Amino acid sequence: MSRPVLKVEHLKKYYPIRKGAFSKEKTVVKACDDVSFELYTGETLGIVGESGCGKTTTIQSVIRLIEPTDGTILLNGEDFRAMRGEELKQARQKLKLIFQDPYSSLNPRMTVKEIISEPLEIAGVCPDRAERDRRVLETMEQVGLDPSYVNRYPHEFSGGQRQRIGIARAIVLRPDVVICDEPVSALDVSIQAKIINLLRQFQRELDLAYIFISHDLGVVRHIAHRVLVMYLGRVVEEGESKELFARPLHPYTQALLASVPRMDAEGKPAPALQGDVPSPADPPSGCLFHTRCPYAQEMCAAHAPELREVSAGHKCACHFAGGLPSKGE
Amino acid sequence: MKRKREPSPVLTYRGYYRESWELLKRDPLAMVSLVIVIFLVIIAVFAPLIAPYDPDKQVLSQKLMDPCLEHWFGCDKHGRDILSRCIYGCRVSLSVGLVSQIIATVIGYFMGVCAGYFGGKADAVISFLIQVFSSLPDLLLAMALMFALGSGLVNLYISLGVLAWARTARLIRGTVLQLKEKEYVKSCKVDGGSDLRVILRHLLPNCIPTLIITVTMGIPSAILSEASLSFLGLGVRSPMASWGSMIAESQEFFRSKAFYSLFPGLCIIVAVIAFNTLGDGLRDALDPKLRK
Amino acid sequence: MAETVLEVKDLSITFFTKQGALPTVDGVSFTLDRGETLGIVGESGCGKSMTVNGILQMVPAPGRVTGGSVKLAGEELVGMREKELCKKRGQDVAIIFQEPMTSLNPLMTCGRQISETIQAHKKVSRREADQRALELIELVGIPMPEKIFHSIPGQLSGGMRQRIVIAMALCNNPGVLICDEPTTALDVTVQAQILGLINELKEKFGTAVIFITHDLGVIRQMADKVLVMYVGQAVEQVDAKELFDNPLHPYTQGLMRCIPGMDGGDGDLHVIDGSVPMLYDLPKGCLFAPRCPYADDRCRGERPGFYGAGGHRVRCFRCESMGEEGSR
Amino acid sequence: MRRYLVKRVLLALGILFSISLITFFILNIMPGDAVALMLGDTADPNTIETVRHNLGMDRPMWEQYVDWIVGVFTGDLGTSYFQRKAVSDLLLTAFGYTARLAAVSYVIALAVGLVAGIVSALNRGTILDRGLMTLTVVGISAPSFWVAIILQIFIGLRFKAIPISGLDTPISYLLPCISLGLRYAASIARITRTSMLEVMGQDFIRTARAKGLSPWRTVMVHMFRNALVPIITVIGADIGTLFAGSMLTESVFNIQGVGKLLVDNITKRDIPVVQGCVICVAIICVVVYLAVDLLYAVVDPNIRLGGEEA
Repeated sequence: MSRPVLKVEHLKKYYPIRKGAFSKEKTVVKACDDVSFELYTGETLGIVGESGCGKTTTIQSVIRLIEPTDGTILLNGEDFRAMRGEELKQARQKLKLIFQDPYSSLNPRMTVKEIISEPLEIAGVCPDRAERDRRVLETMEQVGLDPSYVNRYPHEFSGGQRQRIGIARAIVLRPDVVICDEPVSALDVSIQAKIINLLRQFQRELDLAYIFISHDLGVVRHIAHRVLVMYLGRVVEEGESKELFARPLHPYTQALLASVPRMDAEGKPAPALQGDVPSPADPPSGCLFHTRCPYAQEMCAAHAPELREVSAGHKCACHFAGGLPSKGE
Repeated sequence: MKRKREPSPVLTYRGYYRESWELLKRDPLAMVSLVIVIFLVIIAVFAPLIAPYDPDKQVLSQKLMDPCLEHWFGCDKHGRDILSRCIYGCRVSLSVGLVSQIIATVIGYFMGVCAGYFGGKADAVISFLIQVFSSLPDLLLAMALMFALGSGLVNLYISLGVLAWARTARLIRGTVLQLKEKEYVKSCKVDGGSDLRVILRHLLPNCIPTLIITVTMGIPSAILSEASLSFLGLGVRSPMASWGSMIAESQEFFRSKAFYSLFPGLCIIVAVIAFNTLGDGLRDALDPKLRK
Repeated sequence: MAETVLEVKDLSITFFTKQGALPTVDGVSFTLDRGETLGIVGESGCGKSMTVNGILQMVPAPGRVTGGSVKLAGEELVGMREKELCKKRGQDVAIIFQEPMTSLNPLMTCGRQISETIQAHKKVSRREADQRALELIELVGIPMPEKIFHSIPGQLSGGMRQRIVIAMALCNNPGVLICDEPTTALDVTVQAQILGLINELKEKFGTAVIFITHDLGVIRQMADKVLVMYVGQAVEQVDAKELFDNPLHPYTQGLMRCIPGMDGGDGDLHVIDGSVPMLYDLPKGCLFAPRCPYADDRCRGERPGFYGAGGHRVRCFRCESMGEEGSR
Repeated sequence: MRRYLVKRVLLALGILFSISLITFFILNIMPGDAVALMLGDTADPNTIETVRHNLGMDRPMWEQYVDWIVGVFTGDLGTSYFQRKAVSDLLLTAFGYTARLAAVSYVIALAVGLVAGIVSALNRGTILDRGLMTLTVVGISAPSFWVAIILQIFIGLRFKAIPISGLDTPISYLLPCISLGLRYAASIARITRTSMLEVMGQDFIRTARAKGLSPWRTVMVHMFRNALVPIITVIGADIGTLFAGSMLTESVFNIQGVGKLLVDNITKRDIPVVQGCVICVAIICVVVYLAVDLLYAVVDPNIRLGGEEA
């Protein structure tokens, strides 16, 4: 395969917090710790994990909505983190974001036309107003919105239609990478299916690369080619989607998969994990998962496992990866 | 590359302000107060045409004259027509309300946006200033300022305007802090939009309802402050007519001439109630929380 | 036959708004036996939450229960006086709401919120009530119950809060427990814990459960029988196993097929055409007809009743041949 | 909690210091010269200069300020130009009147306002609610000094038993307290109603009802307690303005309080007295705000336990 369109290496985002009421001692919350991945054209990378696992921090750092503490981001081989000014603005055209909430992601005081044409205006790609309007209408057509609604306000649309406006805004500049932050979580299943199909269709037609964040494992399995599993800011497992879902290596991934209530299997729910996710301000020693892990040994509390390749393209951060009974399917 | 279109939306929505106006029209109290406000504005603007007499002309023979057909509200201790003075007083009150609020809004919006949007040190300094200015009662600070600047209409504009900024700034700061977290602001930044663009295209239009409400609610409190200052002799310069100073003049005659203080007071109440009720109505009509 | 604890018959709730009278819930009927779990499933706005508000007689204005009956242990709740209803709520029927973050009073300690519920229905001293509350906190699997007893909700995680809400709901050992999307706001691993807990306690106390959710997977795990709702109406009612093996209503079928499965194929997902109709603009015939792939002229002109056999009730003309099923 | 406390106290001190700075400079840059006013039009420039020097008014402004602020900490607020009395003594006598007037007015206003607000919220949309809310609009709109005069005319002059000036007998509190308390009763009623309605719509109230609690318990324990935070904010802001408002009431009813002292001396340009009054009110306001911040922590355990700002 060719060069990755987006390459992220050792990305870190730490937030300093004060420890006690009066102590000067500061500690850091590692919201995103040493995350690396590559993304190729036409590919979808899924990121899964429970709330607070750092999925959102990771992508917001990648897109520089928040400045990462450390790490490298290469967009089409160029250093995205080092970019400033006009160069950054041009680079941003290649990297777009779709948000979760179709209600707060559209400015209520702007019409659909203004919303979709804003990226065009900022990028300054078509100074001609008529040309800009033509592209807006064309994009609306593409995402399945009636172009005659071009002068309406977001309030007039249903959740699914608003998400289509969000998608139109993201693809109007023909980006290379689109980051989808839980784009279907707020939608009902029947609408969710339509949006997922639409995203897949664009991927085929425009050769887009997606980073797709979701807590819904079924959706990720369906749309992603490769998957990262995150826990407390760290990647615990990474692999091809089919392989990872069929043979999960990390005990956390196994528990996650076992917890999903499934339509096809009868049976009473059996909680696979006890307790809550530990506070990120006071993370466990050694392997972050050892406090809840059913297989934890003494060494797990002492040493943090490295993310290592267990089989081709399948990485896992567990001392016993490969040696554990597979709880997948 | 055509998709099957989504079915047409069923809701009809005609823009935020049209919709708010429709809501406001359904509120009878707000409409009545709107009419009164318009009426007051007309009186203030066309005072010289409407007033039956010269407000400053002293006719000694008419001293403390009871209300009658020629002088509906009676005459004051210098024999000046009270109705005419009330009409000219309307000018003072409304102009003080409006001008001071414009000053307050300009300062307050600027400070509020700086504090809310940029955060950090700017926020710390501005928030502290807001707290300092809202710690002392407005009237007391206004008295001190009027004491330093001397009485007069322009000084009233300045001191009431300068003191009212803190309230506007606090509200705008809060609104901006909320708006900043909205995903449409983030997506503008992700697209590479400049801070100026965010402030003008995204923050300002969404702050306007807050500004409309603060101005409408700020005018009556400015009117009350002006009346209080003039009552204490720190407001307009005599012989200029102000509702507050007219009440002050009437005080020594309260045993015998009840009408003297009654009419200017009623003027204040009507004006203040009208603006307050209109403000309530606007708040209900503009509040996004009450909308879907 | 097991003892019936709740019988809902033709429950209708109408909202009187500017757009007219909106039939939010339209003729929903079911019975619930001791120890049984009924799942109610449907998309947002289908009236599933309003149905439970109707059972508790807590329909918010401008809505009103406009017909039908709700019999709790043989006693009619529709039309009952508020004072009597207060005695029923929390005592004979309890509810767990969706949002654990907001459904607890943020200023009151968790323990007190449980013990006040006990005191509202039993004449016991504060001390006894607190003691019982402490036992309950332990029962719902919270470590360090003493500490949690004195905590306020703001200090707890979502899963913990939902456990407190469960303890509160079960403190008077109600005959019926209503769970209104209790795990929607939680992560999957915590969801599995909470679902397990509800099942465990249900078996322990023999409580009948109404479980509302939009997640068919959860229904599969929890429910003995299922009621599928669409725009205020029940469209299919049957035993859980039968529903998943043999869904008959086109809406149920469509719903099941558009969920990306854990082992599904890679093709495009199945979609249901069109969108849910608005309550003020309902189609004349079958409510699902405009989106139904099998709809014919009759479907568009006439509302179907219930058809089916063997306890499988379906609101669809295609099942007419199976016979009429008035009510069970 | 300790961090919250310390932060609040430091903030309060900072605010107080800034206020003293602002007011001192505002009051001392006025155009009219007190000495010239004091000595009359005929005084010759040399005499004026001597008096100015004796009073220390020819020194640089910041030096005067430092002197004054040091004085404030030691309880010495200077001497009145005209009355030749220590400002602190004048203030102490006056403060008694103002405190009594303000306390009685506010307690009554608080009781009336809270009850009216709760009743209004629980009967939302009824005639009772509309009636009460109309009254509150009138209440916040009527200037207190005018209400005072109207009360004097229509009650004071009618019923001879009710005095129209001074604050000596219990009955003499009646009119001043109504005129001063009216707007506070109204504003408390309004915020109580709004705040109650907001809480009413929240999920935990639904939970409380679903638990089968009695309506009384639901309202008082669950709704009112949670509605308190915004009400306390308004109360805190009110107590500050109460002292400003009493200026007007005191001058109408001729009560020798702090307000009257300030108003009388501002026209005479007796700066030490004016400064004393202002700093006195400022201290009270800041102390009240501090008390309110601490009260938040009492009412809302989230602040107490979190230790961070709410």
